[in-house]
Amino acid sequence: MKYGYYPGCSLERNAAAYDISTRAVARTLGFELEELDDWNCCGATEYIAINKLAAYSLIGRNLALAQQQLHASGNGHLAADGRAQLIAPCSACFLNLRKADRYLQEDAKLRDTTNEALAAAGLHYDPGTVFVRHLLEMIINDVGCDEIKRHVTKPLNGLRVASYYGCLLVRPRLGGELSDAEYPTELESLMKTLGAEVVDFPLKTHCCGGHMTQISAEVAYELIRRLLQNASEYRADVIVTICPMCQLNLDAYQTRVNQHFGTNFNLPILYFTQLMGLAFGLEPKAIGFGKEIVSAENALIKIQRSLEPAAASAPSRPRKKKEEGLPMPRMPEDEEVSA
Amino acid sequence: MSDELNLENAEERIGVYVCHCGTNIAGIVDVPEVREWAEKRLKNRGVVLARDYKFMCSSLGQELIEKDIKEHQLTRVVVAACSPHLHENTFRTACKRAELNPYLCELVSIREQVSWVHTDKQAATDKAKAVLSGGVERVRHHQPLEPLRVPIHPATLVVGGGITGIQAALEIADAGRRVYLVEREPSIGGHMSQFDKTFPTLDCSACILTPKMVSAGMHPNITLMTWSEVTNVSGYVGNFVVTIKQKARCVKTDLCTGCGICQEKCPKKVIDEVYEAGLGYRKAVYTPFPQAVPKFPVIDIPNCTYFQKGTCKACEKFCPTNAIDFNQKDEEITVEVGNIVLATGFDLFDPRRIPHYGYGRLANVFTNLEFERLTNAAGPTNGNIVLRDGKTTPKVVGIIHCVGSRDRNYNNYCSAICCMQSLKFAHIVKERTGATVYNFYIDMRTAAKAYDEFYQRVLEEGTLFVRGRVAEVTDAARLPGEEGKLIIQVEDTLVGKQRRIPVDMVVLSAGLQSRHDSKEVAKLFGISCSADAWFIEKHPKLDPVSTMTDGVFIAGCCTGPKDIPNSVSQGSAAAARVLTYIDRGEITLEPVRASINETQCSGCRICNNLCPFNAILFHADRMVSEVNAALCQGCGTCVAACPAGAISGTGFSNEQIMSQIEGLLLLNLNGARTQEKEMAFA
Amino acid sequence: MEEITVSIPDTVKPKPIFLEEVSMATPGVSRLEMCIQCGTCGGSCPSGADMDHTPRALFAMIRAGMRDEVLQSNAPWYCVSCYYCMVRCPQEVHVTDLMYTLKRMAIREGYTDHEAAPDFSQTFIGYVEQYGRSFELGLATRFHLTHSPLRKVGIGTLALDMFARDRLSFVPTRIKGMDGLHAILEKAKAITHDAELTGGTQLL
Amino acid sequence: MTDQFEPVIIGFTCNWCSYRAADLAGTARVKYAPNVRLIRMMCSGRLDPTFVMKAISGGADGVLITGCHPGECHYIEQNYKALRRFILLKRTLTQMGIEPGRIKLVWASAAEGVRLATEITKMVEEVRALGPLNWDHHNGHQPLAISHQPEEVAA
Repeated sequence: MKYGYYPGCSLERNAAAYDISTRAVARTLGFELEELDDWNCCGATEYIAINKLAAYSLIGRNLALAQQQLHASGNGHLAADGRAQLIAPCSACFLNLRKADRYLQEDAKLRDTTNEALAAAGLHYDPGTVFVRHLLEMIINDVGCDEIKRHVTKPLNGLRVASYYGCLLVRPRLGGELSDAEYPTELESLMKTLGAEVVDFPLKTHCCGGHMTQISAEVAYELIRRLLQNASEYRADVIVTICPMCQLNLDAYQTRVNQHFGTNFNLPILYFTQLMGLAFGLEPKAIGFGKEIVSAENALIKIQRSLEPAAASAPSRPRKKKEEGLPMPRMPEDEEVSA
Repeated sequence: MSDELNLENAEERIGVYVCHCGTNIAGIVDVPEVREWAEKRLKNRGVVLARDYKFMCSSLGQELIEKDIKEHQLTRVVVAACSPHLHENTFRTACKRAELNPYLCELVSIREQVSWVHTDKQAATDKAKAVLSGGVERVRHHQPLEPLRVPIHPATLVVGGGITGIQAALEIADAGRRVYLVEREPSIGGHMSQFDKTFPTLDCSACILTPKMVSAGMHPNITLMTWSEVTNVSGYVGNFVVTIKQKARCVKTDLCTGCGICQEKCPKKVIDEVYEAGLGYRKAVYTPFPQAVPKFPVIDIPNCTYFQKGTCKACEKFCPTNAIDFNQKDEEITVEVGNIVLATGFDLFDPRRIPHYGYGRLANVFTNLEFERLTNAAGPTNGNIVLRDGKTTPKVVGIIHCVGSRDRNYNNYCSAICCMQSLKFAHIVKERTGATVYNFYIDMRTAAKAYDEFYQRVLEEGTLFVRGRVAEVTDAARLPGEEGKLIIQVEDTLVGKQRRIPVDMVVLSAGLQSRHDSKEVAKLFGISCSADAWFIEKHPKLDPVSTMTDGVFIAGCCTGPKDIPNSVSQGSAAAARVLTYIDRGEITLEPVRASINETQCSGCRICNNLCPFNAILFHADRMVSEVNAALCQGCGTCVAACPAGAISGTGFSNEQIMSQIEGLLLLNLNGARTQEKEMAFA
Repeated sequence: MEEITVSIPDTVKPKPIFLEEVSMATPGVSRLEMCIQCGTCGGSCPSGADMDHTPRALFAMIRAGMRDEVLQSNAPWYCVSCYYCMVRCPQEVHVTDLMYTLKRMAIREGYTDHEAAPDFSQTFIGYVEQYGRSFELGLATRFHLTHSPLRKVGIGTLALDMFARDRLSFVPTRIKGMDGLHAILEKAKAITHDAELTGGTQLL
Repeated sequence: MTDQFEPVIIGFTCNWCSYRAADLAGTARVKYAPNVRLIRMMCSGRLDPTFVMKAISGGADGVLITGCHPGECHYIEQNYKALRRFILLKRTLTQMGIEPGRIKLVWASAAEGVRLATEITKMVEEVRALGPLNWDHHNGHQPLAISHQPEEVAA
């Protein structure tokens, strides 16, 4: 399988671990990522706040380049419906690209003016010709857990993982996202496939604070605190993320949050591709370990000692039907739980 | 062409009547102009007079037609007014009174199809002309017809044994007519039998329902068929043939005394997902509740140890009258009925679809139906309001309105009963536990007799109301005092601030939605469903319990969310409609039927397989096909298919449609048609 | 035949009322008119507690034509783009997109001189317009030097940690097609500017 | 109205679904293009291809055929027969050089007033774009004098 690849600014440096591990995992699983030539920043959540048309043109340039490059370089990148597939590992980039494509389709005026602007550089984009996908969604749906399982050589037995999605991959619903906008389960099933122990994490799609760390730190710190709090309540060893912004906020600002609230959280924040790499038996260094500010060493050690009994179990709610008390409603995952 | 046509039926004397319908039509269509145009331009098409009148359907309007028929010897009448589905009958009857065959009257719609849907007056007026001209051409080919008379079978099928179905069945049975009451579950009673109290009077649900259930069970004219489902329906109004599958009960009803020993002895405990809403247990052999009608239990085969493992038979061993019969098989019973009443009720919206309300994940989030069971003295907690642990009484309870209702992501409509139901819950919680109660609502809708007074009463009792749709229910504590609680996060829109309210118990007022299988049911009975899969009434205001399909009536929640009073009224209304038919003994049907001209029939048999009602039989001896008028439903497919043009469909003959096309295209006017077309859009 | 089509006419009125103006300036279909004031957005907002007006309240104020109060509100600037409001809204109002629209209007009409957020956005896109890619170090330092010099120490230590792990670069990456990108953005801004003059609300 | 080309479209409706959808559009005051003129039949299965021929030869610029959604036919399955005929008819007309866009089949249940209205307006615009049906009716010459009454030839 071949895909276009739009790493996005973060993956160049601060989220290099994500980029490295992604490429490594791709090699193991045997899908090809062709980086988009001379891509530019997607504008994050900032540009649209200043100038709509400029924001759409900025994103438009990437889409136009993708249309050119991917449709040119043959069917390798094309989905069944003939759209060129562009993979974005960063949730913000993913949403910006996906959303722009969608609104350019819906809003004729926006489309025409955006193309008018693109024309200034001899570019043009036909909305709907590029299928923007997030790395996680692609890996889950195209590769699939069964295939991934075949490559797991060092299962993450005993590692308690909190799966953190953040916002921009699951919301807003523009079509083709994960199973649910608030309680998706894809990342969990991936982690289970890797042998990890998935902890309940009610806040898994809550906000990491986004750019608030820069603008109004107190607001951001509180949002970050809630996440760390909730994850440690369920005795997670690591939080696994799918977005560089989430990783940065939870990782780099963890110490500041501790200072601010007098807490002592010590939760390594890792990219899901890094955990995949570990389970595939790749060398930690080769998949960006050591770049995290909150060290993942304990987590790593723990996997080696995977035979030892797992930590005391987390507070869990009565899910099963119990003779005393009233039965809980039947849930789809109940079968899974009891199994 | 028109010349020939003129000669052809030069003798036709057509009267044209254009209705203003107050301003409904006249507001957009220039009615006088249309009248004048018809008089002038359609003269040579047989129009001898054209009039316009404020309300053609008024008695004066009708008398106008009758007078003209007599004075001007009209042979055809065309009325341009509203949809034929509204007033075709009115004007036909008017003709009949004036001794003109009612089927020589044509009603063309210039209201629903012109004035109400167009805004450009000129364009609308021109279209009205074209539509009228189409009607005039069509009416020339109408044939005097006699309506078909069909005898009405005096028995009635009522589907659904909830309060609506019971009501309908009793009304009809009390009038001395046979009723087959079919219920899917082991007992009649429906949702109402699960409730504890009913708003706004707070009288005990069981106390008012049980007597009705009993009389339905005992009634000599009611054949009660529980644990049964309708599997096939054929025939038409007055003469339906219905097949009902009676599921194997594994209990001999003639021997069973309903003593209940089998239930006592049965070792298999099953969560009762239906009657106890998943909150309580029953046995594998069971009657859903003590007052069940009929009193006979059923064996739930998929859960019965004997059926699954081949051993047990405890019930059989202990049954004092040997009423258990493991060898019973499903039975198919066929009944003939003249009318059908559908009262199939509703399903509860599944709040698992809103994960951020936590139902199923957070133990102490309950649905409204679970809560009804919780408060019901006959329920799993004997009416004690406790948390999922079965013992702790909540100190703070939050009741959330509009769960899955008024929400484009789920159901876009208001479920009508939730506000009152939530107020009822608030009252009961206060009364029984003295707990603090919050109600979270978008709008308070208490618009019925004594409903708003009940709201006043609940306010008085000190229930706290927060105007805001709850954003989420979580157990992720954030602030002091939240640990171990459920936190309801909401914007208090009247304060304009976000609030987090810790509670012990959350009750979700899940909305009502159509039965999961209502689309199949609708198809089975030949009626139609709305986008939300509610059954569609013949007319939402004026004929709320009839359907487009004659002889099939609908009542209660299967047509949309309703409270008990409304459901009961509809049950009675449907019964009244059925009894009218029965007492009339026969009904007249549109004589829209196909007939084959044997001299033209080549015996090719193409039509034979086209007919879904097998109404066309083939006479091998004479090598011709013939239509059985009794079976023919008049769809006209065979007419269109006949290569020899030997089949004609009354009311919709080729001549009628062909000439209507000409009329609509104004080909009937002399002179170049293109000019007319330009005129039509001058 | 606009008047007799069922589709909503796609015409820009010369002087739209505030509600229409906000709705039109929002990409796609905003559905702002459909708000039933239920407060799901305000209840769902992670930073709702810090807002002077909840999104719902803002929408009511927009209907009331309270232009100044709305554009002075800090609410849009507290929006963290989590989109909870948007997926939960029972009327499918595009709340988050509307917040962006209000930010643009506030900036254009000079309501935000002393806000941190708009300056952050400005600084951010400043680098993007200069290099085609964002530049975290520059962003952090330049922004914080102008805004909260006190905090830059803290940021400084954080920055050091990042360096230690090679997660921060001193020099921004510059894309090859910078001239092209420049031309594109200039053109876009020109079009926007015209729209401002001619009241082409839909483009703003 | 403007002097742009105003097509005339003949619409065949089913008494049980699309005709009632049209009524519903009316009661709901849903606006649509006035260029369509509807004929009521008991079922789309009644549609005789010659009706369409007649309409087209008679100067209609387009023909709209409507019926119950597949599986929802009041007469069980007759709309499928309509579908079969439609496909055949469309092919024939195309061979005669008539743009396929001039004849359209739309399923509309009794509840889908808005949908019917939208479809009508859409089709009117499409046919308007195609322009008048390109043969001349002026000299009374009819390329397709299809009729069950030979003498009934349009003037």
